[in-house]
Amino acid sequence: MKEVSSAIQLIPLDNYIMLSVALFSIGLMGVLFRRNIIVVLMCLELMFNSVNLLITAFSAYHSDPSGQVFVFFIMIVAAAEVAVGLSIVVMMKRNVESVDINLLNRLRW
Amino acid sequence: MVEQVPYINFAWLVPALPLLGFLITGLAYKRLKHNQAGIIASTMVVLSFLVSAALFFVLQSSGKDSATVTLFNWIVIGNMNIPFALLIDHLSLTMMLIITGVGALIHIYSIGYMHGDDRVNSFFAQMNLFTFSMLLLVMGANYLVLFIGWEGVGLCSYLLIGFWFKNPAFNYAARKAFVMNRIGDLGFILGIILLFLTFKSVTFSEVFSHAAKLQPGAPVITLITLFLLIGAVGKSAQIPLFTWLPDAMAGPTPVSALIHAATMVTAGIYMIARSSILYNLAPITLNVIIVIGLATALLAAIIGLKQNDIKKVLAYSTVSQLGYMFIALGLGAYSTAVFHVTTHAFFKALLFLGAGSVIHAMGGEQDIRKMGGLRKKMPYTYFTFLAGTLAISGIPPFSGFFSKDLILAKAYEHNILIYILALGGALITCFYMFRLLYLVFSGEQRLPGVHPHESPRVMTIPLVILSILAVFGGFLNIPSLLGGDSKFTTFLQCAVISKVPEEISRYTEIALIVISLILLIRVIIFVYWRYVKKALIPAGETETKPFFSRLVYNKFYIDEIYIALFEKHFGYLSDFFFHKIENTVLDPVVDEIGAATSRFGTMVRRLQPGNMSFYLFAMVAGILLFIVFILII
Amino acid sequence: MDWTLLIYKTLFLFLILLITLLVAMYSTYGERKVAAFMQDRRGPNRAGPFGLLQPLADGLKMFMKEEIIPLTANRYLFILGPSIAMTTALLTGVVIPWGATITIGGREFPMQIADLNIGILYVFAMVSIGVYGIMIGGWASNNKYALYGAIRAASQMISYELAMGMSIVALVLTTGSLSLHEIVEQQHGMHWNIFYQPLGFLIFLICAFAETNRAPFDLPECETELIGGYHTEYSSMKLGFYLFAEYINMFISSAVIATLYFGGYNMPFIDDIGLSANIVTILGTIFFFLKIFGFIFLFMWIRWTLPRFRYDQLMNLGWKGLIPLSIFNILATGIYYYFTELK
Amino acid sequence: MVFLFYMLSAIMIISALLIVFNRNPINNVIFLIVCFIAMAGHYILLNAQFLAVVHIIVYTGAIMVLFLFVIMLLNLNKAIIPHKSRATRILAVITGGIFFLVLLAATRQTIEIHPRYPFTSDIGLVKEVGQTLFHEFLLPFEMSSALFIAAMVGAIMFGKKDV
Amino acid sequence: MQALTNRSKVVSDKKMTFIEWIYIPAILKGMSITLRHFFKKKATISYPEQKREFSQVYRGQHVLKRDEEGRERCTACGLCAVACPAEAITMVAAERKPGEEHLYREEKYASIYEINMLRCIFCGDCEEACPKEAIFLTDRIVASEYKRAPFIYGKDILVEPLDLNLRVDVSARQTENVLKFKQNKRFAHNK
Repeated sequence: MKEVSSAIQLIPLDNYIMLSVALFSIGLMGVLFRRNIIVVLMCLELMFNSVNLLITAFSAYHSDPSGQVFVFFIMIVAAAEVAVGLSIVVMMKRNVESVDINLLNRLRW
Repeated sequence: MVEQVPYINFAWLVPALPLLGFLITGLAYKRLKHNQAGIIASTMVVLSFLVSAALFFVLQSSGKDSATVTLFNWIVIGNMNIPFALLIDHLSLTMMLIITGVGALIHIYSIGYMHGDDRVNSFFAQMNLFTFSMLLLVMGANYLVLFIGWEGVGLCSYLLIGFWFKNPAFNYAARKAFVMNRIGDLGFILGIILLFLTFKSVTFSEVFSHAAKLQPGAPVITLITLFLLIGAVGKSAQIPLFTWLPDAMAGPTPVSALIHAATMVTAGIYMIARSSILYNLAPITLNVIIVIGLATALLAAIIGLKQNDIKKVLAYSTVSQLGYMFIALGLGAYSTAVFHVTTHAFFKALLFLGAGSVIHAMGGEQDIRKMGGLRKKMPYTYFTFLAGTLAISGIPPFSGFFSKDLILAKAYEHNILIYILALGGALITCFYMFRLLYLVFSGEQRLPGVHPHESPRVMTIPLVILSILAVFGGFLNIPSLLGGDSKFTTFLQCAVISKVPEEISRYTEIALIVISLILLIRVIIFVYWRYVKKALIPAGETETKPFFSRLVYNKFYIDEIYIALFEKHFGYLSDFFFHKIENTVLDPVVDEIGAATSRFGTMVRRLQPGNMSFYLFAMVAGILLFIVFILII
Repeated sequence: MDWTLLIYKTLFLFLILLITLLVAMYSTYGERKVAAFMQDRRGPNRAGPFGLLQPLADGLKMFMKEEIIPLTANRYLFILGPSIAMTTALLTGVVIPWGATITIGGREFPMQIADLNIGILYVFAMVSIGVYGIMIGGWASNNKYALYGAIRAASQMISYELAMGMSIVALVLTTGSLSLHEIVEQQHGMHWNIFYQPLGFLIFLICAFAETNRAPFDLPECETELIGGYHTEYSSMKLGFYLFAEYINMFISSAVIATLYFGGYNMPFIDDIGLSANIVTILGTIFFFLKIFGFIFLFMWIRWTLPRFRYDQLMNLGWKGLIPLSIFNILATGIYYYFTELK
Repeated sequence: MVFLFYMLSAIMIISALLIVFNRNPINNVIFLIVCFIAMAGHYILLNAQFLAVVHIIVYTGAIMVLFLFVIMLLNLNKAIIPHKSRATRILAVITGGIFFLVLLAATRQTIEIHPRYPFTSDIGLVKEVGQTLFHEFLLPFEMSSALFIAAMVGAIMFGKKDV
Repeated sequence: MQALTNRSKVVSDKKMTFIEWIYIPAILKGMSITLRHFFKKKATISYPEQKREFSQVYRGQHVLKRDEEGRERCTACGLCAVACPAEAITMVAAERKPGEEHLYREEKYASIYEINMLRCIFCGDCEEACPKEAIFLTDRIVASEYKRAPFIYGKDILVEPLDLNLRVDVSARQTENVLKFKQNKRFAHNK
């Protein structure tokens, strides 16, 4: 286990920041890009996880476990979100026979 | 910090048990079968009584005068800290024992009395809530906790007077009681606020220790005590706020017994006795109290002479007795007042319960002109009622004698005029009580078609116990004249600071007793001659009566005067506010605000096309702008 | 880098792989034998003595069979499915302590490949990935039976993972460690966790049956309703992978149960005999394998005793039976430790 | 180590891009799984073993199975839904790129990190995480269970046919 | 109705008791049953090595009998083919040449006699129809084959060998009763 810990010293934190930001941007792109609501949800998960990774990296570099606890909570929120989101997707499929995000346009005046 | 008395922390059980009973019977009122609610409620009160008794012995054996039990910090704002605390001292213990003891008996009695009523579960829930509130009232260690109890009993009183809410008259009575009490409460709140402003605390001990440093007769103290007095007047049904109490007889009889005779109405007495230190500093207020008490005692007694409703008679007698207590308070003989509260609780509860038993037997009939000849049919009720009557009339050695005689003695010492008037009131009391007794129990039955019968055991046993208390309750405080040692007075001395020395000269006292005894016996003989020998029946509604008699029969038209004086004018005022101010000024303004918001909303909603992609883009753009903004700054 | 250790670990890894495959292979034989015996038959007895070469023959047959990929199937996923199933099945064996430490020439060789301090969770994670093999395979077949099997498998495994996880939580409450090695060490002698967690064991056992898709929880592949379930369209060695993965899973589950609840390689009374440490270790490993075989036998025994659940019964048992029960178990354990340890 | 980092990062970014640009939802799910497993590798590199395993259990083992499940149930295997219009797509890519640059610029400005605690490699272990979780964050932890209940009830309500 | 077995139980949907509801005793009971069977004597035998005893009236592969002097008894009368419900028997009759008296008992014999074993249902009607006591069903089992053709048995298989030691024993089928029965002309098929 000692070898692994040296990894933190070998890799600068900037790399993790860059990686997370890249993943976040890709996720965001997907959210804007895709019309399939399930894929949009998946891209949201990706964004969540990029944040998780960043927090974990900070926590590791800070030597402070509370960052990891936060990741834990984010996971919980993500799980709850997915449960509700997917049930909404099922509902939508059942009602409008499609999962196209552009069909969800009832939410207006 | 006072060193704690062992086991005293269990004091919270005393109010908590009735509260538990209230929660059980109140929340599960749909599931409980006919008698279960009553049994649960009664058990809770009996347990509460046992705990109170245990507390009594604990406090006695510890040798301490008082103990404070802080349950939790209630209001903490800045450096103001009002704990939710219970004060256990001799005064509150006395009251606790009365409330739980008499309350338990009345609860048990109610099982029989309320049997078959379809809202019996609600009844017991409210009774328990009342017991809880009353205990909170007497156990509170500061004016705020006391005030909670004060308001709680007011609420329960309202609920229970209007218990049979299908009758609009009863509802009216309940409302009247509530409004009257509110007037008193307003004064009480003002008094508490003033107290807080003056002493920066509402806790009894701190207030009293601060007050002791003030000059006697200081205006602040007078003002405070007057405000508090207004509260006490409202709660204890004194002139001018007494008219609600006779109307409160609309509630079930056990309610009348518990709330409007034994406990709640004595809250004012208790409060003043509790604040005795403050009142000792305000001689003006004391004089006001004497005047009010005297006037009330006499007025109510006179009205009681001509009443024909069995419960109304008792109600006016209650008002009158409360007047006596006020006299005692005004004389500065607080412990005497509390002693009278105690004995009054016994015999008045007894009388009310007896009356309830009679009403129960008569199938709901309350007019004494239609009763009569119940002695044979209801022996238990008769004898217990007789005991109560003797007690209230002040015949030795019944309990009323000891307490009333003490008050009279004090009055004599203070001012002979007061004494004469008070004695007159006592004689009138004796008159109408025996009138009631004879009309109800002697002679022949005057209402055809009813077959009275003795009440069930569950009702007579409380009656018997109460009658024992009413007979022997006076021995708690045998004056030294009769070889006693005034135990009760001594007991209360540490909690209640009396103004006057409690002893007067022995010969005067004997003389006073003899005088009052002779007069009382003459009155009784007169009543016997008038209502048993001549078998006079009071005139009915329609018959013409002499002026004074009519005046008394109609309660001096006080209700009507109140209506003419206050109600009408308030009605005009509210009409004016409603039509002129609200309809023409306030309403349009409010409407315009709503309409403007709505118009604005119509404009704004165009921003919402309903397209998710658009929203997402907008959101991302917003975040981007935000970050860029932060970066630039 | 300690080269000896590295070589040893690599060798040991291969050994474990070999043993796993071997055991899985002979489980098929055992299964058939047990089935036959319980049905008063004799089972395979022609290939080799007592039919011992039967698994080889079966394997050979699997290899020789024609490889079919349906035209409408998704080619890559169709191949990916069995691969994932096999891989995840094999990955689990890494954290299981197969024996205590052997000391040769002053050098210690632990009979465990990786002593993770989160060993249980690792097992759990691998099991949860295992669902994909079945789901992807079933979906890629583009066949309604296969899809049904896949969906059944997914929902079944997710449902029972919850109860399994919670039964493990109760176990972890008693052990205070997630490391399998430590858990085994704690059960030294006769302090097996089964005595402390009987209810947890029962729940874990039932969930293990469900997770390995063994009867009476073999709905994903139940022949009477779904032809072959998720592997309806599979043939040749890809089918073999699925079948094999199931037996490997069974072997690993038995090992995990034996490790968690039956003391792993611990034997009662072994300390009293006074044998040398290495011999004790080897005996322990043998004993461990005996326990594993016992559980494999239990798996088969139950398969040939109990009828298959109906789907709603399965879900009822999982959600309304086992999960509340395991929560209760956690609660009871927690309360017990609250009152015994916090004095 | 560095090599591992770059390899995992490459896997993650490529699979992430494939999620966005591949049109088959099932493939998307599988790429996301790959991405998540690579992320678990990152966690292990960062010494957060517990997190890595929990990540696999929660994301790969539960959440993605749900996704797969829904896609299978709704039979979305054919890419029936068209992409958005070309303009939108280009706009999306541009927005993503700008976002990347801006975020990068923003994070570039972060101050240098001064660890609050002396460096240890133990913070990712169950013990440490658990102690932090149950000492400092007990209330949020309990709240999250309430959140879960709410989400569960909500999901069931949505899933019911006639509500 | 009388119960078919003594183990039948009346099914009812009464509410289960707690013990029944947790199912574990029932499961254990079932497992004990299977375990008991695990150790029971197996019902299977290894067939080719071991054989079960056939009953006396078992009807297996046919045999065409020779008489005591080794002559074929069959005269190709065709009654067996007529009687065969599965139409499995075919034959071609031929006249006995001089000098073949030691081969065939009568003047007429079957030059070809074939039974299609895939069609034969082993009813034994041919045996009963035969007036010459020539064809019998024996306790031998028809061997399995990979193709269909070998199942058409010719005389080379059906006729029993000359060697007296290798003759097929059909005495179980020719008891006194059977012979007497065959003599009885009251039955139509014996006419």
